[in-house]
Amino acid sequence: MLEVEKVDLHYGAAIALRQVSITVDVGAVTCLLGRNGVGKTSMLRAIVGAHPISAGTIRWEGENISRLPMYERARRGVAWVPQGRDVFPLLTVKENLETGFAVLPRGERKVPDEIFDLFPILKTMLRRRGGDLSGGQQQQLSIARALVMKPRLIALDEPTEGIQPSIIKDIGRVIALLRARGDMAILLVEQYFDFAQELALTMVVMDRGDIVLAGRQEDLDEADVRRRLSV
Amino acid sequence: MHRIIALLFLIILVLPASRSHADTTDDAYDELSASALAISPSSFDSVRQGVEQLAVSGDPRAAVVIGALHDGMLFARDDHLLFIQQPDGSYADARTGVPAKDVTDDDVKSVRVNNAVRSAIDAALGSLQLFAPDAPTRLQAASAVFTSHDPAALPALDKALAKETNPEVKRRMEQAKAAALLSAPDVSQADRLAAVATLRARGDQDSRSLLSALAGQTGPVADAASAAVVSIDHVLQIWSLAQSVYYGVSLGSVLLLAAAGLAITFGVMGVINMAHGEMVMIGAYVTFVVQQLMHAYLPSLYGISLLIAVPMAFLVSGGVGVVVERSLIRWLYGRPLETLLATWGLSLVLQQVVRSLFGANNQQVDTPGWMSGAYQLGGLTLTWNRMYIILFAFLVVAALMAALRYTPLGLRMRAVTQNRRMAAAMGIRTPWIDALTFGLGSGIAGIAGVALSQIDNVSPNLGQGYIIDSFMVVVFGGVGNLWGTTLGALTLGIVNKFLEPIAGAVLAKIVVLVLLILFVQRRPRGMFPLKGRAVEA
Amino acid sequence: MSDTDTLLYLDGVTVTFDGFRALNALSLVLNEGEMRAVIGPNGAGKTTMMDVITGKTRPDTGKVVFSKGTDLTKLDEPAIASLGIGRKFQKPTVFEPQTVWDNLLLALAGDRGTRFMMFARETADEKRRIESILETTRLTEHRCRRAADLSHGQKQWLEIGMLLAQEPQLLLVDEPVAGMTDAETAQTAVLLREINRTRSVVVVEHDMAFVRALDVKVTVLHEGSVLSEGSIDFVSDDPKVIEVYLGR
Amino acid sequence: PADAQATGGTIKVGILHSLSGTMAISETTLKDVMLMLIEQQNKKGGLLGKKLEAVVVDPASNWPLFAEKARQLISVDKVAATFGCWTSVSRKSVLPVFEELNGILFYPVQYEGQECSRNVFYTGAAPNQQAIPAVDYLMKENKVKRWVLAGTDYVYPRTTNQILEAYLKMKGVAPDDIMINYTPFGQSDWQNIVSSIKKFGSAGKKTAVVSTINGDANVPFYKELGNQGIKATDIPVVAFSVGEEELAGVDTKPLLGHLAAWNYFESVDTKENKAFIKEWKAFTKNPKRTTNDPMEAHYIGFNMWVKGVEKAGTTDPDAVIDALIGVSVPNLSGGYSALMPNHHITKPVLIGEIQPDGQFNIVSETPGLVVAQEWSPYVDDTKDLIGDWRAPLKCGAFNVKTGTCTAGKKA
Amino acid sequence: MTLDRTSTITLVAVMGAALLLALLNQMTAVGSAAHVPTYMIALAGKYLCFAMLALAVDLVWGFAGILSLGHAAFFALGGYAMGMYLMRQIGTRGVYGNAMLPDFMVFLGWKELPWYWHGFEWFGFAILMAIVVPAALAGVFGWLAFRSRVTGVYLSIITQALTYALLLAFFRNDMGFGGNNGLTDFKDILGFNVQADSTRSALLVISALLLCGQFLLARFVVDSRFGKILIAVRDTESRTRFLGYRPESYKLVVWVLSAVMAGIGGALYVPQVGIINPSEFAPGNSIEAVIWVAVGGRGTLVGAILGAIIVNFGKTWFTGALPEVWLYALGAMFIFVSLFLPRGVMGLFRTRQTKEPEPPAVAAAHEVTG
Ligand SMILES: Nc1ncnc2c1ncn2[C@@H]1O[C@H](COP(=O)(O)OP(=O)(O)OP(=O)(O)O)[C@@H](O)[C@H]1O
Ligand SMILES: Nc1ncnc2c1ncn2[C@@H]1O[C@H](COP(=O)(O)OP(=O)(O)OP(=O)(O)O)[C@@H](O)[C@H]1O
Ligand SMILES: [Mg+2]
Ligand SMILES: [Mg+2]
Repeated sequence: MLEVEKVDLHYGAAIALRQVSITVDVGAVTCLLGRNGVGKTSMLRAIVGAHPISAGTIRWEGENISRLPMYERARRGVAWVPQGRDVFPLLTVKENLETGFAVLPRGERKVPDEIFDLFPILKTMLRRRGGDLSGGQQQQLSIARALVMKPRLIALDEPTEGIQPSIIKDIGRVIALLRARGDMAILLVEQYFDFAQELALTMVVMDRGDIVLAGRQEDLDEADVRRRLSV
Repeated sequence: MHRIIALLFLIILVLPASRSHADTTDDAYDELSASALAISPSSFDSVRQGVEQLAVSGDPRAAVVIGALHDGMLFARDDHLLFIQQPDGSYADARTGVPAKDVTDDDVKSVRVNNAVRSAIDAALGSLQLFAPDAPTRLQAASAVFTSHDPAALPALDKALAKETNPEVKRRMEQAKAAALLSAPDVSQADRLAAVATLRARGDQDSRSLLSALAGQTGPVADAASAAVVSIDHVLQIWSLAQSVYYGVSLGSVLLLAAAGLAITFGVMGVINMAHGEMVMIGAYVTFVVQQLMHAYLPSLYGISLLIAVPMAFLVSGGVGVVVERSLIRWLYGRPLETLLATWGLSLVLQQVVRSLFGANNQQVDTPGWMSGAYQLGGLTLTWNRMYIILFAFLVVAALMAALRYTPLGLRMRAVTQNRRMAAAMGIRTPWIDALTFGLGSGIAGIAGVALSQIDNVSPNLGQGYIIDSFMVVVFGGVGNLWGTTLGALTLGIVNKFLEPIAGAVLAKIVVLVLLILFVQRRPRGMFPLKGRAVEA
Repeated sequence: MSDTDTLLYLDGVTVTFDGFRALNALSLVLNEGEMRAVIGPNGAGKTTMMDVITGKTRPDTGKVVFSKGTDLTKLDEPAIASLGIGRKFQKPTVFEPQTVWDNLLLALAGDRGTRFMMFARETADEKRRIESILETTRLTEHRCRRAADLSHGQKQWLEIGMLLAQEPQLLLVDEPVAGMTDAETAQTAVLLREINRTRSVVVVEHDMAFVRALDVKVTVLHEGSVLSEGSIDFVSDDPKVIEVYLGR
Repeated sequence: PADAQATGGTIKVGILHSLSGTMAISETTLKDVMLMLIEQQNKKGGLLGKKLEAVVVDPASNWPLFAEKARQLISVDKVAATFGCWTSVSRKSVLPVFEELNGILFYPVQYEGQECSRNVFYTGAAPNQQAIPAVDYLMKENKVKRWVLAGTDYVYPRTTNQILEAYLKMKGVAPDDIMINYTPFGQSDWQNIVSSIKKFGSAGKKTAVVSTINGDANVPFYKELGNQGIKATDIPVVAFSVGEEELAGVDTKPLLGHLAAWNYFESVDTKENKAFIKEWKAFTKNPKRTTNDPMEAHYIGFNMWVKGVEKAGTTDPDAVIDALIGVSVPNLSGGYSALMPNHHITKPVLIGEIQPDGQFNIVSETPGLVVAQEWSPYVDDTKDLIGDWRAPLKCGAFNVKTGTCTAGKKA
Repeated sequence: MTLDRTSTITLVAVMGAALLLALLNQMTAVGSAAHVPTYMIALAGKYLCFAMLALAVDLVWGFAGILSLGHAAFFALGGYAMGMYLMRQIGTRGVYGNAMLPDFMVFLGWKELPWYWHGFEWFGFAILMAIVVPAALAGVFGWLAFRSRVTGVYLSIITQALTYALLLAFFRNDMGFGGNNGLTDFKDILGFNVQADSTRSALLVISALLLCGQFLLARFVVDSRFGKILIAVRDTESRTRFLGYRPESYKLVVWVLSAVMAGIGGALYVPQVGIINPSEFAPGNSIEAVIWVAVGGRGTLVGAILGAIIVNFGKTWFTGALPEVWLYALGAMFIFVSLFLPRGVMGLFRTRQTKEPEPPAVAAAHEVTG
């Protein structure tokens, strides 16, 4: 279980997160919603360690990871699909996937076949450089790369951005599958409400660095949520 | 002043005496003592003449005496008696070889030689050693006679040729004989023509010069000689082309070695590493220190000191690189201008550290026997040290390429340098990888230092001489591409070496630079640019 | 404005990268004043098509004719931009270290010469234009922030704003609503239709709700050529499109 | 003008040698030897009853910085005399400063001549004190008929070669038998050049190389010579800028017999030299430190200055400059060097062959001391010039034909 | 154009200091406590010339992102133009008394003045050349390079190749610029003795004036809309093209302007230091100029001036006070600045919040490595 408690995050003098707290359960999907610039990405950055927090604690599987460097968190099973994809532009698709091996024991360093089932396009483009892929292909690579790490917590930042509808459906199915396996905590940032609604057990709505609404989906009023997402 | 007078006096005194002896008596013992008398330590001229007379005498002891002179073991007493210093430091009478117990270091002075004497010694030893038991010595002797082409050696040559069985030595002797014949006064035309043919067949620069001396005259021999010169010129031209390529490749390999480390720290990591040259310099100093230590503690293995210096230099320079990365560079990722500033500062400091430790002077790094000299392949002179450097450069680069491309470490290095944050998110220990990468680049630079110590100064400024060239090579080849670096270095080397004879060393360099500038206009990202969306965006 | 006035005409455009055909003899006609939605699977070549039109990528074969017979393949990017073709990139690209205001200022239509720029002063008219664009893109309160500090979605908006400031004749918009909330998506559709009243637009999107809201002719690309073309209802019923793109 | 007496109990001596940059390799030693000489003088009780104080600055092999530092030494530190510079350009750079501020510079390195300033004392060799005797030696001893003049492309080699070329032609050497080659500073790849020397030398006539290659470039040059197997018995190389110091960086075994011409060698067998070497090794606490020619020049120059000051009884530059002419002090090769009216000194010329231990075997020595020709008699424009700083002439470039002083007149 | 406070302070400080030094040198008696020795005047003049070079570098590097590792070439060319004028002024006062030929030509046996030396007997022509030659070289080089879209390190390295090639060329005695010794032993400028204290004081004040002028010009350029485009070009060159700008034109304009600024700096430098020789072209010199800017603070203009003065003052001071170990001191200073003053000395008192030269990647880099 991931517990974020009263976390503050600053960019220079500007504050992006104010005393936010959420929990993400293993075997469940938690969905983070909110308009542009409210701090969703900042929240994920705090969790994976891409930006230092200025107050609060982040606990993963009981351990306080809030001061650990990013790669130590990765080694504890935290994976991240960043907004903007961040594939390694000059590594081939294959090499991009293999970067995930760093956290795996020697014997398990193999790209699972399911990944190619899910993103068949990657299989045909193994030797192409990551930076040459189309936007959507890069997004797929980014998700695949995180899955290679066999994470126990995966933080996805708008994973459907730029992806064709059929594959969005596939991704939805995969997330559902992972959720069903029950050994992974999934934190999903999503603008695409319908997609979120289908998958999420709990929903968290943010506004201006604060959490304004949180709870299990069935407990929340959809209209209220939607209202907070519009301007 | 008094020395000069004494010298003149001696020459006047000794020369007529030795002449008359040579004319009148056949007694070898007297001959020798007379010649030996001529070897007065005060005058080079008299020493030279003494050597020449000794050589002509054919006395069996002559070789011993001349050999001792050659090795600096011949000493003279004030009464002109000569002694040969034995390996144990005692002296023996040069004429008889009988130990001279009463002679001490204070009684005698070493007989000094100069170039003229040395030439005479070589020529004398040449004809004396034509009968040496082992073939290599005889071969050397034949070459010496060829160089001196002194007609006086002809009788000895004839004798030696009659006995010679080794075909290689025999051929060399025949060439020597031909050379001597051409400079001898009355030789039959047939013999001279045969000699010209022999030299033509040899076909190198030396033969050409012997023949061209004849070509000016008239007569059938001269005609044959000029024809031979033309044919030799033809062959030499082709060889000289090959020679230029060799020079180019060897210069290229030096550039390559110097640039290989930079291809990592700058090409892969993107650190504008102004201290790269100093890493090279450190490698060269490690070589020096290793040699000193081995000289003191392991003299038996001194011959392979360079082989030991290679890993040591890698470790030391690499170690310095790791320390530098951990303490300095790591704070500066993503801020290329600060790395420029900091590494420039670092390079000043490193230079001064070395200057304080070792002094501003050059340090002497020895070239082991197996690396000195040259191998003659037809008309091609392949210097051993350069050949080893070429080989070494390619090995290093091949190893580096393999490491980067095929090992997990290489993959991580590339991932970290392309997107440090994302690499960390993938669980790669970025600080560790950064330090290793910088250490690797520095270590390779250190290895380059070992090679450069063989051809250049080992001084605190060593690195400065290569830093600009290294950056040019990396950029010319295309940043981040080791293939490009390799081909870039070779191209620059070869172009330079082909231009040099035409334009002179200075202009050649200028032309290469201008060509480089123009080339970059055609290919703004080097020979092997990284292509694709990622770079163009 | 008659339907027959062709604004942009792609004829047999082929682009290959190391032997891979990203565009395969693509032909497409866009009329003056038209808005066209282009959809298609990831890697179908939509972005590449925009690259070809804006001069970023040179096609191997084929022609790209703009307006009254100008062949765009012969021109470079600034020349094409000066003809009145503006573009929003798939991944938001703005001038990060500069303020939102300056970003818009630089994008404003006008003289691009060095001499003009040296002496140009902000006019009241320019100020008004920028204010109104800030309004439209809801960035008014961020006007003085560095573009680098904006969130992903805010950068998307800024780039749309820059496109508006440029006042081009033809707008090429690559995935404008990626990362926007549903409400914003709807607004963007409205905005684009508004723009389309005076200008021509090519929109690339994967968000079918958005495409539907635009209510224009849709071209479906697949493997570098046109797979299907027609109204949104027509193409979304096309089994080929469902097969490769929409999924079941 | 500098007035050392005003500074109190010490007389300051400026040391203007690069301690960093490309020239540090040569110049650092000169700074050390100056410190030693000053220390010794102080042990002897100083000068005019005052202690000498060294002012060391680092012009860092940067020529404009030389001028700046010279100005600092004279006008801020108020030194009584400065010992410094190595390259011609550094001397040229400081020359106007010394003339403007009326300082005294002792310049210890062999140089191209064609200069005669009132404020500079040239204790190194002029071309006729080094180059010509060396060529004579090779002509006589080795019967050399063909010459390669190889140098770094700057003024000293250019002038020396110009003079040598004229001299060789005068001696009947055909133009075809002279090859001139220039290389940039710091040339490190000598493959082509060495091989072309080899080729030039295989034309059947005895060939020699006269090398005015400068500084760092020598080590790779000699390494390449060794590797391409050019032995001194085939093609001897005589160098004017290679001394014990430079050879310290090379494995000299393959270089046996190549030559150098200087006015001093460490191997000079005199009592004075032995004492000097001993003191030097003790001072530097390094039994391996070598000595060389410019060091001797400073040794001579410093002693001359001391004598000159004592003679003048003051450190006032004008008085000292006048007093210095005619001063004569022992050199290290067993004779006395005198400071001539042209501000150059008389020197013996020695020719040495490189030995395996990096020392020189002196194979020739001029019978007497050679007087410097500051203006070359082989260059048309200067053949009629002489320098004479004695009254009444007081001129650095006096044309004996026209009887006019063309330059360097000081009121 | 309105000036911010830092700029105003800088202008006043530079002008004031120069005037004060010159006055104290001229008006007070030698030996009085207030007297400024000529040595200081010469030093200050030299620093100001270096400041012009630094300003030129900052203009292209800080604002157009062109890291020039060859800017000293323009400085040296300007210097040579002035040097040639000064050489011609020597006239018959040279060692050989040749009215036409400078000493080194006589010395190398030249009989005639090479064509490119004609005209330099006129001051106006020399000044024109000090501007035109750097401008022309920069123009040709820039036109080629920017049009071919040579950017980043590739550009940096070819600028270095350029200055290196010039170094070698000027170094050749056959070129007719005095070879390694360069041009020296100047006598007078416009009839005034270059060695005279009053000339030196005047040169110092002129340097200060020109530096201020250059600073104002640079400030004007970067504060204009042109400057904003430059910054856009610096960071996202390709994006500006899609907005219809031609980055190559913009770069070329500043590049040439900057070369001219450097050339003027060089022209003033030569009479004050009394020598110009090829080592001014040495790549190390250009790198040092970049270092001055980095020390002062890139992209601030004021920082460039400060950096040039601080580093050169440090050098003067260290080489005199710590001759044996000064490289440690200087090296340590550079390392210190890079580690602890990420925006250079100007980072200490930053006022211009909006002019942010740092690329955004910085923040990201800090996050993980920190
Ligand atoms: N690197 C940064 N430096 C400074 N401010 C930043 C930075 N990144 C984001 N911000 C600011 O922090 C706030 C939160 O940004 P964040 O990226 O977390 O938003 P978001 O919810 O992910 O938005 P979006 O849906 O647009 O991606 C925004 O106001 C943004 O402008
Ligand atoms: N430089 C390149 N080298 C190799 N392949 C490339 C290059 N540029 C593009 N491609 C390939 O061309 C195809 C078309 O890419 P493009 O970006 O046009 O697709 P797209 O239709 O925009 O896709 P998306 O919807 O994912 O953005 C992709 O398969 C991509 O991998
Ligand atoms: Mg976000
Ligand atoms: Mg796309």
